[in-house]
Amino acid sequence: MEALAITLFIFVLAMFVGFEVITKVPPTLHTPLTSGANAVSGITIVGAILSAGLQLTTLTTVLGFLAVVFATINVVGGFLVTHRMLRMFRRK
Amino acid sequence: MEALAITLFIFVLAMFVGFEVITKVPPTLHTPLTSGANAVSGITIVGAILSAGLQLTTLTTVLGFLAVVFATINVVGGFLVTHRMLRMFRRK
Amino acid sequence: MRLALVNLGYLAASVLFILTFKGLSHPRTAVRANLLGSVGMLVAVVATLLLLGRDGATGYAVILGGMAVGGIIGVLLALRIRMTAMPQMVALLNGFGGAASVLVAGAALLEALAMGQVPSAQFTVATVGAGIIGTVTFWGSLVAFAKLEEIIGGRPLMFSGQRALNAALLLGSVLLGGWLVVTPEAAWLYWVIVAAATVLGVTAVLPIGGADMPVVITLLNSYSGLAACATGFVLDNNMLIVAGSLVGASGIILTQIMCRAMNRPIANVLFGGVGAEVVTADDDVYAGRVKSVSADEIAMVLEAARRVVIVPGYGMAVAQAQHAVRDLARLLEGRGVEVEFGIHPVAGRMPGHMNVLLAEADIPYEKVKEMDAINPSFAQTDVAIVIGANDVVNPLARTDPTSPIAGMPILDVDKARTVIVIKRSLSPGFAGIPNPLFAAENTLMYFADGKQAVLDLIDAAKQAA
Amino acid sequence: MRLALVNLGYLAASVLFILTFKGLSHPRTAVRANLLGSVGMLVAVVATLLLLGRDGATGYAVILGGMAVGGIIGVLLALRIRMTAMPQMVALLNGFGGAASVLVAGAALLEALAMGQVPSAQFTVATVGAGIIGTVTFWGSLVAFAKLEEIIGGRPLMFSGQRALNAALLLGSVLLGGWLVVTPEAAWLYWVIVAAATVLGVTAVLPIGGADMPVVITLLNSYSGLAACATGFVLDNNMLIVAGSLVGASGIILTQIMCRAMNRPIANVLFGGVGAEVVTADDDVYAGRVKSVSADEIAMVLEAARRVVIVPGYGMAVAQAQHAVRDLARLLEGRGVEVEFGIHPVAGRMPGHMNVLLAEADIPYEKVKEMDAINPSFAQTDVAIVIGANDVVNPLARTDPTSPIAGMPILDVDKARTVIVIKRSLSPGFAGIPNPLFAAENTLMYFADGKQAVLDLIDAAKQAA
Ligand SMILES: NC(=O)c1ccc[n+]([C@@H]2O[C@H](COP(=O)([O-])OP(=O)(O)OC[C@H]3O[C@@H](n4cnc5c(N)ncnc54)[C@H](OP(=O)(O)O)[C@@H]3O)[C@@H](O)[C@H]2O)c1
Ligand SMILES: NC(=O)c1ccc[n+]([C@@H]2O[C@H](COP(=O)([O-])OP(=O)(O)OC[C@H]3O[C@@H](n4cnc5c(N)ncnc54)[C@H](OP(=O)(O)O)[C@@H]3O)[C@@H](O)[C@H]2O)c1
Repeated sequence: MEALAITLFIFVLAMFVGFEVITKVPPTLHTPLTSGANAVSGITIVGAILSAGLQLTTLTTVLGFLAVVFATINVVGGFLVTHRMLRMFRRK
Repeated sequence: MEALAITLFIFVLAMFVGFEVITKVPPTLHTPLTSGANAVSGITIVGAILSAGLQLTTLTTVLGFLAVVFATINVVGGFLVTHRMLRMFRRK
Repeated sequence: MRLALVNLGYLAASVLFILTFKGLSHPRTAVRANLLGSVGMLVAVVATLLLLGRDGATGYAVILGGMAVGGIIGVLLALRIRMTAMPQMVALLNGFGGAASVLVAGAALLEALAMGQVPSAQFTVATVGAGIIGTVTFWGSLVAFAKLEEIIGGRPLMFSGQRALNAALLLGSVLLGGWLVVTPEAAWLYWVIVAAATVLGVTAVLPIGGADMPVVITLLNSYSGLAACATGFVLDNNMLIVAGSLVGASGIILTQIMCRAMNRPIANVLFGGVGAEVVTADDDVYAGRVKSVSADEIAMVLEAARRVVIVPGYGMAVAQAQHAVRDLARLLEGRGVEVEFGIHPVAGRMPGHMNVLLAEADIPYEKVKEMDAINPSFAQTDVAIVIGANDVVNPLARTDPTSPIAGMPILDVDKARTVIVIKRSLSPGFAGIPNPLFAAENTLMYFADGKQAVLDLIDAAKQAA
Repeated sequence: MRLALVNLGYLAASVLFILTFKGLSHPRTAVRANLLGSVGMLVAVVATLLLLGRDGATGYAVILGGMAVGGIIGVLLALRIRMTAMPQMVALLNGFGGAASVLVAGAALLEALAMGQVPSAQFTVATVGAGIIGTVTFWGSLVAFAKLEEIIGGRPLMFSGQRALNAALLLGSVLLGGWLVVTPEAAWLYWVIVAAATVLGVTAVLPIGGADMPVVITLLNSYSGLAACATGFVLDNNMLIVAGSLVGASGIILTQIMCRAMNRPIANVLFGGVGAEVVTADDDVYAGRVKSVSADEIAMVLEAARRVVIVPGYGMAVAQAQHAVRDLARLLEGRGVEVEFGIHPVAGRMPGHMNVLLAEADIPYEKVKEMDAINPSFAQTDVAIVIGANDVVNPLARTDPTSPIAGMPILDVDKARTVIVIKRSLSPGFAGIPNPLFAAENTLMYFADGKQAVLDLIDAAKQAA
């Protein structure tokens, strides 16, 4: 199959998985869900690493570096703050 | 990405969708679920059509023809019998 | 352009299949869901014909011929089948799906060779997979069908060395498959593998008891999904993979649910040979304590009842008593009695079996309650009518840890004020064990065929009024 | 071989992300789920480094440097933030994610050109998408952050022609994007698009009121997911698409939930400018009917109570009163009073806001009930203590169809025998409307800062005993 068709397939399937799984998250955990989802959205770090690492031109390297910084803040901050919140949820 | 990696991706995502969606089917509908799933498994009709239509050798054409017959029984019989069952479920 | 359309069609079909399973989550949306599924199949077929057109295929007559033959057979099967024979029907259709997978994978291999290609490892591995799984599905389903239709005996057929033989057959097929992967031009190997898998399919299912066939069928159902997946890997078609995975997941989940409800691990179902020896009714359990009553006596008990729970089992399916049961329920409701139905997850011979029969008799699904919902209400129930159920109401499951059904959750009918049990004799159900419920203080037995018994009861009740 | 490993890594990371969201379905599994997510991220990073190694990259120092800088900032931010400031924190992090998408897409475009490739339409469309969505996310999130931290006023900033300007900016960016797709070698266009999207991000969020920021944040959260998806289309990376879709779905679902709970369509939130005019407390509603009481009087009421429900709102977060509330609950429980917490879906300023604060104060989540679970119990409740909540307990939602909160389901505290409301004044909550609950027959008002009020109450209750 063509590349775009495949990517679309994956997008649609992932959206279904997302909707099914996330509608099961209870309201209690909606704040950690937001910050956790936030952390996951830092996955663009993958693209940032590629740009920073390839060092094709000075400009792309600088852009890549900045992207790595921003994405890392997002990832590290997001998972850590979510962890802080979740650890507080205790049973009786 | 390589072809196999992509196919695996799709397989894994589809399995997740399947598990999430199907665990929500209530016991009342488990018999129609079985027969409906059965009908969907007749999707191999696609491969059967390709073999029957290409007519590459007599043998593959015969195999394709038989496959079309079997798969069509599965599809038509499956959806129809499921429809018969489901139509019976009525509200008060 | 044409290819883009085809791919879009395949994507649309995949989405429709997902929506099919999603819609089955409620009786209200289920009919539409099934229609969506058939539309998805139509889209998939049309897209494939479009794809063929590009390759300048000539075999449209063959295709249409095959679809016509298959379609007619499918319609006849679907319209003729009795609702009580649903397990057999599913088994048969399932087998046909498996057969189609085997033929498609074989044809694809021959085509690749005829076109002078050297099939990739992914291709041959998937071909072998589709061949083995599909063949086992086909023959296993046929044996299951024959057992359920009582063409062959339901009793497990065991002989010594059976497991060793099956293990050898499986290993042999896999090894032959490895050979085929290494030398893909030796297409004849494929048919040897199919032959080995044929023997395996038969000898693997023969030793399983007739009452365990439903588990076998759902398991084979999930196999047919996996076979479709494998075909998808062969043809590099994502839609096949999505559809196959959905079916595979559904089969696996249902198998798990059944095994959990019977409190038996899947290995015990497949290799345990349960149902081999039938323990005859134990005199210690019943001796002198069974109260057999007449229809008139039951009518009197029902006269005083304000809440009645009806618990159907496999015997209701055998007797085809669902319409009579519906009439009884309506008669009671007409007199202001609250009537509900309690369904055990493995009552009957396949999951949801009783629900389909009650739906056939036009009983609204709001009155049909699952085990966990109905159990707390038995203490407030005046009369529990057990019709053709046995194992699913056997209190031994709670009390006797050595019993084959130990630990299986049951319907607590014994908590009702009076229990009326309708069956033909004291003979045991599928598990082959006596049932102390029949000798309980508050139990009245009515020995007769299920349908006739209910009809007699209705007459008696009408006369009493 | 290396590529296969990389792909396997990406697949594993995708599965780990799915399991992250699956595990968030229960507090018991949520901590582990979040850890799984971070492991997934680690796997993804390692796989990418492996991929780079194949291409003989040299920039490991740049990467590690960037990760070190970002990591330190991230840790500091995460450890320093007060739990009450969570909405701001999420906004800020979200903005950074958007910025990263913009930079990555821009760099990828430049790289493709530098390598002399002619980018495909899929590539440039996705680049433009990532650029616009990412930029709007970044600037929108910064404005939301500034409003929540009260760096700029929370009041909606509206000027005439605003919507026309925003529409023009969006249209302009898209047209420029079309131009870039046609002439991909004109990379400068990308930065013009980013500039236009910058203005758009600011002017789109400025006119939205401070209290609506949570909706904006979750919406932007879903945008940052979609931006990641777009980046995935740019880089042809399936893992990015999976992760981005999950985040996108989560944002969309949460936005829907909030809008439904406020009974306002999303368009009204984004373009309605709600919160612009604050209706001052209506004399007709309150005049002479508000009963203000002292801590001692409340202590006496609590003395007689057997069941107390505490309903926190935004004011509890402002006052940071959650620990004091916990102490009050424990004191009451120590006296045999049954204490539960009732949480409205949009209490506070973000979904689940109150739950996090109560969890921070070590209140077990079993005692924290959702609206539908707690509402039927108010009739059997002796005292409902409303602390810093206003709109979510306003009966006008039920009775006044012209009110801005008409139709929003509320917590039925007014059904309790006595209602105690703790807030600083009669001033309205976010919706800017008076609350007849404060003047109800069975309501007692205690005017004070939330935390101090609860501490005083504890003292009074201890003395009374
Ligand atoms: N549902 C599933 O998915 C599934 C799958 C696998 C196994 N199973 C097994 O099947 C069993 C189901 O339990 P169950 O209580 O429904 O059935 P059961 O335990 O098999 O008992 C059925 C009873 O119906 C009676 N009966 C048969 N024909 C009748 C007729 N014409 N009129 C009146 N009664 C008749 C039989 O007694 P008489 O001969 O005395 O009349 C028999 O005792 C369980 O052991 C379960 O584990 C179920
Ligand atoms: N949760 C979400 O996701 C979300 C998202 C968007 C919008 N909203 C909106 O936010 C509102 C939330 O309702 P709510 O009842 O929680 O809050 P609210 O209606 O905004 O009322 C909060 C009350 O807390 C009081 N307060 C403020 N600071 C205080 C302090 N230090 N001590 C004591 N009281 C204090 C205020 O009264 P005083 O000034 O008199 O003290 C105010 O009336 C709803 O209108 C909802 O639609 C929520």
